[in-house]
Amino acid sequence: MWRTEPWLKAEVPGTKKARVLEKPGLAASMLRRAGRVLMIVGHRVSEALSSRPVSDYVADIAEALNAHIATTSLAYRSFRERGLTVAWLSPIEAAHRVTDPDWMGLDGKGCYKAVVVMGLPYYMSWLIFSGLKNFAMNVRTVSLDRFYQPHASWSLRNLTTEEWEKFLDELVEKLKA
Amino acid sequence: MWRTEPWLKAEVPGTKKARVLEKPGLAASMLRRAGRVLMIVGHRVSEALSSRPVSDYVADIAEALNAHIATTSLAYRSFRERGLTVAWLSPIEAAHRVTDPDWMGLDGKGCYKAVVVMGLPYYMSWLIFSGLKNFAMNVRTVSLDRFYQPHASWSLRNLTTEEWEKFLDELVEKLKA
Amino acid sequence: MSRKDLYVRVKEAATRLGVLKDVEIAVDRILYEEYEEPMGPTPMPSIKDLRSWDLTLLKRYKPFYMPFCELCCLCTFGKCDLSMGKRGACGLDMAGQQSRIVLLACCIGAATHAGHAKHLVEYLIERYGRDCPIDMGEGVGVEAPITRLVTGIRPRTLRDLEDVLEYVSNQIVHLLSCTHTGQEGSALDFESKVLHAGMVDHVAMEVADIAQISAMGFPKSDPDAPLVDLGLGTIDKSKPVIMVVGHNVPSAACIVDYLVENGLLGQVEVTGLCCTAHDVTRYNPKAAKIVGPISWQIRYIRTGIPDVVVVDEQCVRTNLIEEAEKIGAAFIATSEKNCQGLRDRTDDPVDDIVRDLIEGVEKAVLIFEPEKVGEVAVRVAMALAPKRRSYKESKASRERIIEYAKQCRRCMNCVRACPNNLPVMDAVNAAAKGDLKPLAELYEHCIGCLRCESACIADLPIHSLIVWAADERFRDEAFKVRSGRGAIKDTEIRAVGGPIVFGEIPGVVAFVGCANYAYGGRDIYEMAEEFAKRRYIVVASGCAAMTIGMYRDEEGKTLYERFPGAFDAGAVINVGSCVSNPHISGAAVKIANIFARRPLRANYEEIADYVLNRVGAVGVAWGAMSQKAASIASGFWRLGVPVIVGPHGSKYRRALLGRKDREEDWYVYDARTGKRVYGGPAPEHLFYMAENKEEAMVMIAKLCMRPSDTTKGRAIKLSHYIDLYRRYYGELPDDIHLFVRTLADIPITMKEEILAYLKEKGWKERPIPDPTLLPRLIRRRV
Amino acid sequence: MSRKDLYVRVKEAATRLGVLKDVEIAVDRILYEEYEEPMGPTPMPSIKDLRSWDLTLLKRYKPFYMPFCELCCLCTFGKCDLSMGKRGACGLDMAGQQSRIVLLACCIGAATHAGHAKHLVEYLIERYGRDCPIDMGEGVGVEAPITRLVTGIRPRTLRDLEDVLEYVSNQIVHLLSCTHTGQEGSALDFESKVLHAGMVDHVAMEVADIAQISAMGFPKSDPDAPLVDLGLGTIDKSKPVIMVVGHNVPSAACIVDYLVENGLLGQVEVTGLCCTAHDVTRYNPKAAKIVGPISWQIRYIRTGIPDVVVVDEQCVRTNLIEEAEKIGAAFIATSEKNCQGLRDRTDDPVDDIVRDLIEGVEKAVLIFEPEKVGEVAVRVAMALAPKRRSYKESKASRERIIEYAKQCRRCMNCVRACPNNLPVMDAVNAAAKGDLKPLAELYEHCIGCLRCESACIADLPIHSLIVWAADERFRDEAFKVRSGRGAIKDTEIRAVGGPIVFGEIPGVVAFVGCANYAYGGRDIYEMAEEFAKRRYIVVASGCAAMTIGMYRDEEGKTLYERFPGAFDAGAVINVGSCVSNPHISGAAVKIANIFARRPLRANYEEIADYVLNRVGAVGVAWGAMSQKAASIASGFWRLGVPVIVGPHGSKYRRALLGRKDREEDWYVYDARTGKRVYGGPAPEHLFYMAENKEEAMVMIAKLCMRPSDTTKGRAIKLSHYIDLYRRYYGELPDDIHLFVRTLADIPITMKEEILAYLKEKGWKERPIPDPTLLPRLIRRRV
Ligand code: SF4
Ligand code: SF4
Ligand code: SF4
Ligand code: SF4
Ligand code: SF4
Ligand code: SF4
Ligand code: SF4
Ligand code: SF4
Repeated sequence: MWRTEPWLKAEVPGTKKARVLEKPGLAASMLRRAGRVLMIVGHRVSEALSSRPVSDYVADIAEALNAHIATTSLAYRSFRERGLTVAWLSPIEAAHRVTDPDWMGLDGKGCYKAVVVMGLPYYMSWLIFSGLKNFAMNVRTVSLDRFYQPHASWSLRNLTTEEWEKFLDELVEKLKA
Repeated sequence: MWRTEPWLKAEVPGTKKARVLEKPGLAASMLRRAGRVLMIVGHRVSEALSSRPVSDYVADIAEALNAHIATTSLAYRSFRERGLTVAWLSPIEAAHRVTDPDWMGLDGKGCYKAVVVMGLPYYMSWLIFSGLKNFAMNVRTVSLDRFYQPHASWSLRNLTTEEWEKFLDELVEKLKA
Repeated sequence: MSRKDLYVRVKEAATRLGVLKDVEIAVDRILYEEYEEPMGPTPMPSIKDLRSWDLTLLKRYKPFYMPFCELCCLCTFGKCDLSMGKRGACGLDMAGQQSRIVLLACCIGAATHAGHAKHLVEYLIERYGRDCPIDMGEGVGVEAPITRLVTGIRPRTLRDLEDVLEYVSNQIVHLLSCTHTGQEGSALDFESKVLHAGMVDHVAMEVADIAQISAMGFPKSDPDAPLVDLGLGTIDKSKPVIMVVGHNVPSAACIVDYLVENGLLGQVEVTGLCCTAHDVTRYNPKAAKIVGPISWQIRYIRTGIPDVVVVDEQCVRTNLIEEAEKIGAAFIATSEKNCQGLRDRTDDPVDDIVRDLIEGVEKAVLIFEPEKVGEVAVRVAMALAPKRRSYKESKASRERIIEYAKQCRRCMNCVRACPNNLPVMDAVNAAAKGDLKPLAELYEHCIGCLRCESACIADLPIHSLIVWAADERFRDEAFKVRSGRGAIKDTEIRAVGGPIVFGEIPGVVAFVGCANYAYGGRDIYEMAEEFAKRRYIVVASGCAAMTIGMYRDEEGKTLYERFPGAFDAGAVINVGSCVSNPHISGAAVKIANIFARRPLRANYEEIADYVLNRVGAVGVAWGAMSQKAASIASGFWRLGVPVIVGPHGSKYRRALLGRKDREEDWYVYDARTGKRVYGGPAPEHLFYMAENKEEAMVMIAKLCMRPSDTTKGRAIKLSHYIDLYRRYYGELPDDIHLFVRTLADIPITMKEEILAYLKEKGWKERPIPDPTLLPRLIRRRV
Repeated sequence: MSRKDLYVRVKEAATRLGVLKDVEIAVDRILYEEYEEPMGPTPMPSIKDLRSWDLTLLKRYKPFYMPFCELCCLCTFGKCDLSMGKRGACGLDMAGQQSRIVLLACCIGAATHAGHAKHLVEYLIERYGRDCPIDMGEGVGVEAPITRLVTGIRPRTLRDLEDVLEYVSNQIVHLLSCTHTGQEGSALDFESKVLHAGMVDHVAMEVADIAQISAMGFPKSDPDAPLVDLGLGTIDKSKPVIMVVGHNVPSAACIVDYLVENGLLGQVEVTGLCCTAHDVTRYNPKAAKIVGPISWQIRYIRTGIPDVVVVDEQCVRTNLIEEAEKIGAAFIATSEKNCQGLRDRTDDPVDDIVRDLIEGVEKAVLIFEPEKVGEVAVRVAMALAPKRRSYKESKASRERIIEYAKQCRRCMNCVRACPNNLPVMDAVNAAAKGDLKPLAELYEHCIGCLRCESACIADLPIHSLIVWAADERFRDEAFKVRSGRGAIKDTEIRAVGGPIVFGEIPGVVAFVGCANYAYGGRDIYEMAEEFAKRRYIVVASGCAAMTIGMYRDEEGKTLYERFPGAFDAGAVINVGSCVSNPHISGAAVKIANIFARRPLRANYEEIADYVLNRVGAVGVAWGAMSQKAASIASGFWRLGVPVIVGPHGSKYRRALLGRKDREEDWYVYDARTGKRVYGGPAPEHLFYMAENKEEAMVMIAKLCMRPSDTTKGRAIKLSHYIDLYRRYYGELPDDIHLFVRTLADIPITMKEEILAYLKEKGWKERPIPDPTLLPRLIRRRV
């Protein structure tokens, strides 16, 4: 039950809630089909999971999807080092730009069809998803954090750290496959 | 999905939602075990289902459970005629009294352990359940209307009229058994 | 008497500051001695000054909270989950939060009237001068009962009203500040503040209405105010048509002025909704017509008939601008409260604005100057009307309805969005099969909110389908409503004060508020008719006053044509717009003051105690919707007048309920002896949501009883109560023993039956008190 | 100069009304000629008067809405689902609704300050007289920059402030009325009203602070205001202890007065939280100590140390009364805004109240008279202290913590209730196993909201467990904060105006607002330290001013001990409580007026245009929580000062963001030529939520840039920006080309690197404009 409730219990959403990404494989194919993807990445991706930090997964996903990254986290450096398209652009600004259908993205080549969010404080993601849901209705939004994000189009369930790590491992694997 | 959403879509509840009464049999045994029951009944019980009006079901249920009825609907007369314990007491007043642990009920013999609501406008039930949920925390509340009432302790799913009629038929049957 | 901005030139004057020479002085107050009534105990009361009265009321009438939302998101600590005993990050609990939101709503309501009053008084001063006298007509000595009662000010001219409003504004600011995170924690204290907000709201409304009545020549307490046209069927659509919506009449009045001044009266239809409609017909009953209440906005505009839509403030659908554009009508916004993102054209020449609107260079403009609005609206309407023929004549064909209906995808969104849970989808699907009747049947129950359309995945104009299906009925709506008469005369009060207080007139029933009816408008019409026939005094205002005029008897007559307009038994009275409501509360106050000679000035508590215990008045806001309605109701409560709302009123999220089963709650002091004596559950509730019409009717009759009723009066009231109850429920009510105090209270025609019942209940006679809740009013202690 | 209630006796006077004889006149305004500055274009602006400025700002800084709730339940048509393009029953859409809620919040915020100011001014007038002069100290000619700017009034005495507040109240009422159902439909117009609310809020705050500074002798613009004690460790708990919480200082001041008058100073500890703490130490820095910001309320009270808890208004936890009872402390409520359902004892003899509290007949009382509060609080504290030893000495043992922790049922409710998502459950479970460290580590990040406890199914005192686990750290908190200095002197402005406008002082960074920190208070301390070291002018107020004082450097010194308090490069200044914020906005205004000689009086638009384009100031409300914080921020925006909030600030539900990638958004007029020229994205945003501290630091540096920066100034500002960016992100920022206008803008030490970068970007030199957004300020058109 609590698995698909907002992680912060009181952050109850409205009438439409995120579909749950159950299987890494389906998530991978959904993301692969999503079109141009922007990843909005917060400072919590510096968190270390048992084998490597979350930011490594972010980089892997971005690499596999050819996704761009907007972040102001200290992980910025590592993304640069990985040769990814990354901009120093805060979550709030990045989301704001996504609501503008004329925004041509970080590379000026076209608007994003999907936004993946990771590593922000839970409530901040919640609000950013809410903004995108209501003001960027054509953009698919995806949360890959370990908490259910009701305002995204797609979200994981509330997971334990171990479950989440496993999900990310498999996701990356499928994406690379 | 929509089956366990609030029927009026926007009437989104908080963090705790009614459990769904799936089977008439379980509903019957839950109600039978509930203790002293007050039924709060609105004017919509005059609605005619294919074989008989909803008020007939109300009377059957009250009879089987030895439940009391509070109503200001025109069905009042028929409840009296059936020899039930019924008071001309509006939904809002009845609910208010239920929040008072010292209220000794319509017969002065003790407080109610459970409240069943039927036949009010959807939103009015919604609010009354909300009032009871928060200010009569020890009282079990049950909706037997054909719509999901998230603030009740127990509620039916959103049903079609036919499904609802079938449920009520079976419920009455089980209660009488 | 109070005066502002009166300039005096003084050669030399001795002051506390020393000698002033050759200064110009602007005078604030000239302290006349001519207001002879001594100042009462609570002039301009602050939040705390009437708190003990509030707590007295709230001890008897307990709040029952029904959280409309269990969360709070008012600060960045949130969202906080307050459900089931939890507290927010600020410490607030659920009862506190609900009462806080009620306070917030009432602050918004009171601010809306206060802001309106302020703008209106400023405008009238500009136009008619600060010295324009307050004149409520012949036979009115107490021109502003609420203002005098609350502030101690007796307003003589418009300028005096500014002082009154200064008090009002300050109180609203203080009250609003109480809703800030991290202060009040007691629900009862929030409720006390709610009552304070309601009280100052009545002051604000009174100021607004006496200002416009005085300066603009509205009917002055006139029982014979003219009948005006009501309904779409009264509009001559061959003429240019202007639609005005809102609550602040200056722009609408200037439209009428422009017509009069330019000899165009009769050539242009001025048609209104909501309170601006009431008020423009009070200004000139011949020049304007009322289309209907708030819920008629969309059905009216979608007829395509209006050429120009003029909106001011309050209860105006926020996206009328889009609807106007769809029918090619010009749109004029006139209030800083409602700017719609438009360019401000106030300082542009009229010719330019008119040209731009006619040529469609701009389809909508913002003009803050009423006179300019008047000219622009009329000229544009006259120019556009011929071009807009096609819109006006468009009538939906049966075929078109069916064609639309066929696109339905059965998603249920419409039903699940409809506040009245109307079977929209089924009706649409019947239409798809050629049967339009189910759609047409929704007409009466539809409040025109468009939520069904907004939710429809097939983008169907569902509300239009309903109105089209009921096309004939809608087009033929042609009724009469008596133009708002304004206040009740002192002479009328003198005549009926005794009968009301003694109970021979069984009660005053006020139908007020908005058109958010759960089951259509007919309920409220039937209630009004019933109580008028029973010779209660029936009073109405706002949208309710329109609705009760929209039905006819078998002879084709509306209530206003059938019943007289004087404040007396069997009357049906329209006092006017929403801001006219204080004439109703004011009438109760005047009964205490003029009939019973209780001191009025700044004497709130005593008067409220009088009204609660002696004046059998009840408000019915059957379709109450707004924050204003919330604050208006709380103003009635503090004064001791109970209010009944319809089912949607439960969304106000708390009732104030008496417990007739708790004998100890109903003791009063006998003012003659000081003894605590049982007064009976009268009035039984202060704020009550009825689930259905029959319940409401019974409750109205019941809530008119008062502890002070004479035996004759009580017998009359009881007979109405019992009669209504028996009509619907087939037997005697089960609480008669609580209301029969002596044998003489028993209605003569029901004597035996009731006696038998009383015997069964072990009833005993009780004395009839001289009731009060205020120990200080006890005259002699035993 | 404006005067109220000045009575003049006139024998005979000719007036517009005729000849008056022998009347007493109360004078409203004496029109002196001595305020020589001519009235500007917008005295006492109404909602619409500055609308065009707002729309100019909003065109560049676009709202980005993040609905915190997708529903609306503000009227009985609701709930309405506004998500994904749907409209409510009143026609409102999601953007409209979000901006409407923002407006509601700002109205609450402004009303809170206005109500506070009104009560305070009334109290001070009663105590010090209407003629008590406004005196902001030596070197301050412009005593009330915001008031003069907005209203055109130059206040001389307390009485003049009443006129100012009348304007403020009226505007708040009008603004609040705009939130009523069925009016405004344009989000941009709602935003314009938000800006108006913010502006009048700054007026209200200024009035409150200059009144208390003048009448109560607070430090008058004093750079060397005394250092006062801060933190639990400074309290001598062997003495009787009084705890004051809130924002309205009179009661706290009267406690101090009573101590002084009765020779008790030093015998009783007066300890405060929130703004009352700031203000009581401004009143008497020796007599009172500051415990900490809002989030310290519970941890402090649960130490058991306070003997008497005195609460006034705002930011007071609403159920402190319960917490006080738990520790056997007496509780005194003092404000009509916060009555807690208590009996009003104001009119009872002090002896009776004291006796009842000591004997526990009543554990909590309500007293509206500050003098009475002063005496009661002190006497009760002295009597209770000896009896309450056991509470004060209770210290949680390791065993007790573990015992509690063992009762955890692993329901996760605590984690899922914690606004900061702290790993509470894991920490509790570690404690159960004997490891208290994880619990202790939460101390820094816990905001003391108690939501974890409220949600805990095992009823564990979780917050207390955290504080107990960090017991030593908490008990040892002993810091210094400079007492609130009040305004900035004209002389200081004259000295730094040039360096600020020309950019040699890289910016003014104001740390304001509440303690709702996402990751603890250290962030804001580190930011303040960083910018002080970089010789920005660092200013602070309210809870933020306390937090930045709660950390030490290696030498054990707090920021206030390390950096000077004069308004100059490298300063760390505490202006005072929340109502002192207008000294910060006022400093910006004074730069325009005193340094740049722009006319001040009623000249809002020009001054705001000046500040936006020339004064490199930025506000940081890292833990902003309240509705007041919302309105304070909007007051800064309208004046052209950007504000950064922390992550929780996203719950304010909208940002105002510039788009540096849209070149067309950044054109300004060159006032010299009238040409539209590129001014660069400076400041880039108006309201911005940072996700992390590093981002905030970079953004602070960036938002200090202004189009008018001289090349030298721009080079300095750029070097800080680039340096900070590089420190955290290891390279050059990617938008330097937008900020380098000429080669001379390039920081000399980074020249080559930057040139290479610019070349890559195809950068070209652009002229440095004399920037303005107001066409009317163009001096000569080409
Ligand atoms: S006002 Fe109180 S209950 Fe509401 S969000 Fe803020 S802390 Fe929570
Ligand atoms: S417009 Fe009428 S039918 Fe549609 S949702 Fe509103 S009330 Fe229901
Ligand atoms: S919302 Fe539209 S498509 Fe859906 S059932 Fe109703 S009418 Fe049909
Ligand atoms: S009655 Fe209600 S809806 Fe009608 S005009 Fe008045 S406030 Fe508006
Ligand atoms: S104010 Fe508008 S959106 Fe909100 S509940 Fe009322 S009708 Fe719906
Ligand atoms: S008191 Fe501290 S740990 Fe508990 S919910 Fe609040 S912030 Fe989290
Ligand atoms: S809420 Fe209480 S019982 Fe539940 S996990 Fe947290 S500490 Fe344990
Ligand atoms: S800074 Fe915020 S929390 Fe602190 S006292 Fe001021 S408003 Fe309250």
